[in-house]
Amino acid sequence: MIGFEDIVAHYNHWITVFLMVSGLYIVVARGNMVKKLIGLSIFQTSVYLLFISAGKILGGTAPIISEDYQVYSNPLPHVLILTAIVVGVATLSLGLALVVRINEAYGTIEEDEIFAEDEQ
Amino acid sequence: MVLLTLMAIITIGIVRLRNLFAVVILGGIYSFLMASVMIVLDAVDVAMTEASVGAGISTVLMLGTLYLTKTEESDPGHSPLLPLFVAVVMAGVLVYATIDLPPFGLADNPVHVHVAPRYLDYSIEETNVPNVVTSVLASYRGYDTLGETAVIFTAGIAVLLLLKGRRKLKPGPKRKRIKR
Amino acid sequence: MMDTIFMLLSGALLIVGAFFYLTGAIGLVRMPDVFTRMQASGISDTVGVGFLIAGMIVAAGPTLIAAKLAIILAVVVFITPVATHALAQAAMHAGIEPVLASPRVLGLGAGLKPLETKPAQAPAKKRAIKKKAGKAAARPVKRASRTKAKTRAVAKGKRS
Amino acid sequence: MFEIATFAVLAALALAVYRALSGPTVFDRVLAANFIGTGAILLLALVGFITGRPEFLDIGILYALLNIIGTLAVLKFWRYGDLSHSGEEEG
Repeated sequence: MIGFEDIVAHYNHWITVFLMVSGLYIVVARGNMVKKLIGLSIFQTSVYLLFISAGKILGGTAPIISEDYQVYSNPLPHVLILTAIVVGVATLSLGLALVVRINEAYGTIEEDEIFAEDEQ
Repeated sequence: MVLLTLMAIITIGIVRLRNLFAVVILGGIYSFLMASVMIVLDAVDVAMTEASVGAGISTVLMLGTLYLTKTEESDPGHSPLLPLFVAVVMAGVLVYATIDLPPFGLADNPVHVHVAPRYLDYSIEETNVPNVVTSVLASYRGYDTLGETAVIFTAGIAVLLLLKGRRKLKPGPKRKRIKR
Repeated sequence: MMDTIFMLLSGALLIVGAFFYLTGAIGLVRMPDVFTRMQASGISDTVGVGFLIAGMIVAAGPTLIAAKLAIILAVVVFITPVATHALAQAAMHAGIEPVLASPRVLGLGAGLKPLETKPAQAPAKKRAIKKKAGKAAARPVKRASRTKAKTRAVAKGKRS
Repeated sequence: MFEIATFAVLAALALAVYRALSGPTVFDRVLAANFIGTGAILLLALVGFITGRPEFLDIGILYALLNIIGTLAVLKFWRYGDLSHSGEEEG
């Protein structure tokens, strides 16, 4: 049986799963390209959450060295996620530029209409 | 926990809304909440970056794109049942996988025993930077950061190339929207 | 002795600030339209934030932290009115009718939730003279005028 | 005391999220976003005091500035349909 401790121990993970699946759902089910990109960024954000919650130590503090504190959270996931965030915004801007170009070529940003136009 | 629940609610809103403009605003709110969660989880640097990137740059880029395209999403022509099914199955698999993960926040989790203590112990001595995140990012893993910068540079060039042809196609006084 | 006084003072300030902040948030949910909601969030952004940050300053004592908190307070106090003003201007520009300006507000028309607080009378009357009476319920008006504003904006964008 | 204030701010954030989700117009959502930005600043400061390390308030200043930038960008977009409009026509 799932007790309260189990819920606390895995709540972050479950929210991560929920966010990830929502992002996946948006990317798969929605035809609008801007919406797809937003779904993609939600997916990315869930990965950030997973890493950061792995790095947290209860009772610890932020990894800035000082004499007053002994326990620090793990700095390594923070570094990796910083890189991931910056790469994420690069991807996002590139995708948005592509959306702008697609809108010029086809006059729409809906997937179905683009397919219909291709078949003609 | 409350913040995380709020984030989940916001996500449901993002899934359901059709007006892309409102979705972009909700994305900004989502980024602020995410940054608060990261503050609570002790990742202050990440929170700062997430707030400025998510709530600042992303919002502005999305708005620029919406200006150049349109702000309403049309009704999807096909049924959402299959993607929903895929998503639910995926969620089941992932939740099953989380049971085996170590519990949240214990000091003897496998993540914390291997590399991080080395950085924490020797950072002051070797780099003289009190902020360990900075020292790892810029010193221990400097090549990583160099590669990251290369990625941003490439993306910026690609965006400029994509949008430059556009200006020739349609000559007009409009400036390019994506500012890097 | 002094520490106890400071602790009590900061606790009192914090609780007062929290109360006002929550009040503003409740107003944000309960108020009937954008303009009144702006006014409700104004309570949070001035009194609520002010008291909360004052409580934290008292708790922090005369340190660098207090200076940073004061800077945050100044930034919030100067910036929120600008944002709210821009918001109100944009909302008026988009053609949203203030609920208080519509004649339905006294009869509590079909599309409106009952008001929690008493509506301010003077601006309502002034606007009601300006706008013709007999507007339809809030929603369709908003929709139509918003699309109008959008086409206007697009035309303007083409022109400029 | 800090805990009580934190709970109040969290409850206020929840209410603002409700408004952002159900807000009938875009402006309600923008207002809620602004409110949540302010709430994030307060939460940052309060959490700093609770964990006994209130040194990260610089980030709060950053949040405040981002808040205004985001709000004004959205509103300018909505009003002029363009982010690079100088706003000369009608103030």
